[in-house]
Amino acid sequence: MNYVIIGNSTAAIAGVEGIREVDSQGEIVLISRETHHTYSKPLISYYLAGKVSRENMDYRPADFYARNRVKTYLGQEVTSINPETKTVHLEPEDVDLSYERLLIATGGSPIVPPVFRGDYLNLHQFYCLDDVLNLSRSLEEERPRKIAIIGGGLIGLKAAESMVLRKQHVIVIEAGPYLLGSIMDREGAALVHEHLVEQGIEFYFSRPVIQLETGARGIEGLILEDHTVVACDMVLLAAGVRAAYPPTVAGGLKTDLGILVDNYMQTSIPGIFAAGDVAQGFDMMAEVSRPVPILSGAYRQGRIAGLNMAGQKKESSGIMAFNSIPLLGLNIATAGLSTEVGDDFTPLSKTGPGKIYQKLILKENRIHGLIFVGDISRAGMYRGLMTKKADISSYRQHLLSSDFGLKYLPEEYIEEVL
Amino acid sequence: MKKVVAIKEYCVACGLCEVYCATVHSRYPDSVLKAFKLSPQKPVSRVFLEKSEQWSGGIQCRHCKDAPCIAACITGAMYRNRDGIVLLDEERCVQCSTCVIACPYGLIKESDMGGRKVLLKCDLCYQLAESPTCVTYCPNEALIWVEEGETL
Amino acid sequence: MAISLKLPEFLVVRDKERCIECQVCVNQCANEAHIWDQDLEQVVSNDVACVNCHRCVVYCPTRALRIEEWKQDFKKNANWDGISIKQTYLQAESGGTLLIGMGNDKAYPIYWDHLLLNASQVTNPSIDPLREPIELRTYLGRKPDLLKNPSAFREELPPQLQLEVPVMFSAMSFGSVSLNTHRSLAAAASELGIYWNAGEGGLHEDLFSYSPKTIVQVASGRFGINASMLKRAGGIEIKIGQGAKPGIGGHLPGEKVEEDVSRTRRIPYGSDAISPAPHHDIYSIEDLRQLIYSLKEATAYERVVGVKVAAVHNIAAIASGIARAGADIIVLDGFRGGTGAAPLRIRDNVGLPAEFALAAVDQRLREEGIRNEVSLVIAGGIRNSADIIKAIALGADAIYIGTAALIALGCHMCQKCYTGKCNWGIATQQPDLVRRVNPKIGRERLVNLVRSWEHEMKEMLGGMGINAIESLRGNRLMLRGVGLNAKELEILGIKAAGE
Amino acid sequence: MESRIDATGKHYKTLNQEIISGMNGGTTKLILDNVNGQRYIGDALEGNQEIIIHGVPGNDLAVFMNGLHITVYGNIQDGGANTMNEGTLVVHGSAGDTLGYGMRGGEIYIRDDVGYRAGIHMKEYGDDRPIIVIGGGAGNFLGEYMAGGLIILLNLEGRENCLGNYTGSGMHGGAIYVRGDIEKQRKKIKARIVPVQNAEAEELNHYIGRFSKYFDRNPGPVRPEEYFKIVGTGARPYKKLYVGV
Repeated sequence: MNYVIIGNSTAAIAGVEGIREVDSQGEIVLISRETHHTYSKPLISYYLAGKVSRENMDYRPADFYARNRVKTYLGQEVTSINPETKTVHLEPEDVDLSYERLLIATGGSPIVPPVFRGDYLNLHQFYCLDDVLNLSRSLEEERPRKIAIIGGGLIGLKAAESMVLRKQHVIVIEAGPYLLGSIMDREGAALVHEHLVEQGIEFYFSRPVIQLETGARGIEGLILEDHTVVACDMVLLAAGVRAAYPPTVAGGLKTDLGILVDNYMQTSIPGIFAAGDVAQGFDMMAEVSRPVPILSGAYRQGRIAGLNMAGQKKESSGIMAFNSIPLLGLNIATAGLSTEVGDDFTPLSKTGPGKIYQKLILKENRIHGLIFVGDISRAGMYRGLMTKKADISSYRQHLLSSDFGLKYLPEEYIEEVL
Repeated sequence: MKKVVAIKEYCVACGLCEVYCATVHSRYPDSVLKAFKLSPQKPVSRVFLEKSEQWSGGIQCRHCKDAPCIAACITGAMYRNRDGIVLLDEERCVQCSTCVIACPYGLIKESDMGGRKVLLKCDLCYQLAESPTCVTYCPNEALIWVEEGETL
Repeated sequence: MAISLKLPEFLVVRDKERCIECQVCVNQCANEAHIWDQDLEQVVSNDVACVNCHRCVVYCPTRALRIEEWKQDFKKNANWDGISIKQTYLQAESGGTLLIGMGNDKAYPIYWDHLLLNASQVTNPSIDPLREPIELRTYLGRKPDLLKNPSAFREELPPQLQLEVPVMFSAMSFGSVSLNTHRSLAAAASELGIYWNAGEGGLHEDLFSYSPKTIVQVASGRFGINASMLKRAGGIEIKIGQGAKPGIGGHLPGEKVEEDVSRTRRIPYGSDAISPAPHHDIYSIEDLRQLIYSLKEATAYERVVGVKVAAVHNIAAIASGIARAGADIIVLDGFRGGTGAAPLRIRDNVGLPAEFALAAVDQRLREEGIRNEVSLVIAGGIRNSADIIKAIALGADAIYIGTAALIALGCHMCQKCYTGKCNWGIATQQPDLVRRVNPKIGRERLVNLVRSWEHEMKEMLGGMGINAIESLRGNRLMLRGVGLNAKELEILGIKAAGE
Repeated sequence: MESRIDATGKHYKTLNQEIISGMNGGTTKLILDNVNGQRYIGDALEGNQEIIIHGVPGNDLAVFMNGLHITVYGNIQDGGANTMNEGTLVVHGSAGDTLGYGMRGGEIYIRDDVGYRAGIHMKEYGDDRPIIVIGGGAGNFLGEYMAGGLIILLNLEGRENCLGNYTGSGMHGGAIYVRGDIEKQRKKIKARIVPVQNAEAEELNHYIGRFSKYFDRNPGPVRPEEYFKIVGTGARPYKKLYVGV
């Protein structure tokens, strides 16, 4: 069996590891547009903040490809995929590589709002290693005083954190009404907001940028919907990510918001698999097919894809969105349907002391989502109960109590841990 | 792979597993007294004594086959070594705590080491020739080190 | 409320240099003598609660703890010493009968320590137990007067208990001790090829597999006794009395009657389990015979039926009566015998030393020509293998150990068994404390103890030039008394040292 | 299968062996004639068979018995149903001392009187609940140290003195129902006396109904006011007796 993997990030690496769990012999070829050894995308903000060295950004040790006998084509782009001939075409190498199993793990690409489409010297993406290498150089050369970050989501706030740690003045512009809208409720977001304001970050909410003021240095000001003008001398884009589809596949892959895959991570074309941010798999909490662009999901999907590509039938039970993000000393963790509201969902929450907020979203005696701010030490147990779809009715009254732990859980759960 | 199993029928809830685990992972692995008296911060255990009215047991990382913490680790610092032990490379860890929420048993803990946050988990004392320290020092053999699936 | 005049008995000495505030002592003390003080952020002692059981001392990982006597002098008075005064305070405050656990702790003479064994020198060789077989196996039960057919190779014998070592674990009921203690005793006895006595509280269903090595006890309360249990058991013992409290019955407080105990004893949960001193169907030797034979009938004459009595003043005559009532074994429980709970005045003032009872009974049964009809088992204060060898030379067929077995399991002799809060998990039914005896470890420790004694006994036997325990039995020439008066020597039936 | 044994002149050991052989041989109803003082009849026997005894069996009849239905046409001696586990003993006459000592389950019906210490140490656990129904009166120490079970004393002759002294001393479980006038006997009772509730009549009627069936003697349906009930002073009668040193 020979395998071709397009991509070099989490899902691709997990694909290699999945294949090698089953098939130690088959030839694996890995193709990446980027030239770097596999690195961890979430670490770019840590790199920028000086918390991680370049070497320590590697997602796997330097000998990973050699040890797993992976042939790499780095800095190469796949320009076409032909399921008929089972080949992919590479440029600039200009070769056709044939595969028996293909894994598409091309990840995502940052969304550029229309108003920012243009070539500005001081406009930076905040998505991949090259972006931050570039940004780092600019910060040193241009010494900006005010940096505007477009987007108050996960990436935007991690970018903001790294800029604060570099002693920069940061302005975050969020089109929505509060921070981290995709994973956080208003109460939790308020705490995060309060904390970040204390750290000197400025915020604008509910007002998208409608126009740019430009000058010699590029963007010099942002005009918001209400005509507020925000002066800045550097802009970081963190407005979200969408699936980065590979070039047109002859015969076409079925897509929705990502490439549609079954529970074995196989696409609509047999022999072609997809995993990670480019794929749209099953969300175990929402119980629908939808993209869940998180690293652990990419890993799980990649590994499942790898196992199945190598012939071991392994079904995915779906993935769960969950995150843990420390922001300038404040811990935040969310999981599952953390923003869900509505009649069916009952919130259970507690606050304080200090910047502590914990909330479980319950429905039909199950935990469907959680938001933890400040103290996240027990969050894993609740997430474990979510994964198990555990019936919490017998210990519902103890949920979120300060001593909540195994002791309140049913016997079978305890036995599993002992 | 050999794992530590807690036998709740014989756990006496003394907490010596925690004391010795903290010691062996401290700067003074051979002396409880020094570990607790001389360490700049109170030594922290990676095994946790869970107590209720009905039972108690020293619980710790299960070194899961399909480890959620490895899948979730954003840096690759969480890895499985050749013996199957799930380990955290503290050099590479950026303390994002994703493993804390990934672990379904809540067995990876954040600890404050004098203002520096660190994440700690059981390493089965893999550098030691003998059994894990908590097993060695369990006074009532309520922690045992056995091959998976081995019955008592 | 009037002030209590009670004083602490013990002082908890905590070496602050060594204490690491790990709270292991707090976790281990069921009496709450160690308390974590949230405000002080340190462990503090409540000395009044300390019973000196050493649980904390043993568990402290830095050896920071030591328990001392709380030294409070009273004005010197040879008559009214501190103990007498404190006990008077206690009774004046409570109006209660003084209750205590374990055996008599008074400084009465220990006659074992006044007996010396013989050893071979020159005139007959000693035997090396490392190279030559020495037989410790013995059989308890009625032996025939003579062989019916001396030329036959085999002869039918009445039922016998076969012991690989002349040691048994004496009766300690489930209820007074924990199930894990019973598990340890049962497993050790089975491994050693000896018997353990389940006591008067019945046999827990988890231990049925050990029945063949179990002696079940029929006491006045008849707890847990039924037909199938009698048939299943290896042996049966009727308890008339026990050395720690002759003339006093058993009384298991309701706190210790939790679900398992209640099911095993067939009494309601939380109810006191009372077995008064008399069996109310036994008021004479003839009545005793009736119970013995009802048990023999119940078991088709296939089980050994023993009778346990406390060693009391007319023990020789009593034993003779018991032998004639048809008992296969007589157990003589000396006044040092342990118990879970006894009235203090009874424990300390009633009964006889087992040494005297044994010598007197063995002598009497020989004189009456019925020594072969019954086996003699001695209990009450046997501490080591030398005590056993001396007991056998004085005429015992085997001995029972209770306290020694509990010490092997971890007992530190704090004498608080009656509180139900045994920190060593032995004399308790509190689930978190019961877990403290791991039966696997318990079994190993008991087996180790008996095996080590076994070798010591062989060494002593070998030294005397004797290669079988049967040849030592009643062989009082192997004993000499030291520091005993003429009357004591006469009762013990031994010569003085140097004679 | 029914069989008969003539007990005349037989030692108890022989007789009991014959009974066991009979049972092992498949006898379901065994009739013993001319029983005269032989002990241990029914000792530790288990099963559903029936034994009918004509004559006066000796001590420890039905001792340790587990099952079986024994009917005696005559009196029985001491120790009847000693430590009995299950089964039924029906006596067309009177019983000697210590009837039902330490009884753990099963039922006893005595047509006439019982001697001293009947029902002493009776216990109960779960469904195992021993029952003694007595047609006449009882001697001293009825229900002493009783920890469970039920004794019903019908006093069919209406004697003023149907109870002996020290009735219920040390009692800490179970209940004794007595038919008759409380006032004359109050001093003899060493446990708590309580009125009988209407709700209890049903259970009493159940056992009295059986008694009536066995003996053709019927005190009529229970009227609570005709009875009084003796119960323990609590599950822990001696709780305050001791103080730990």
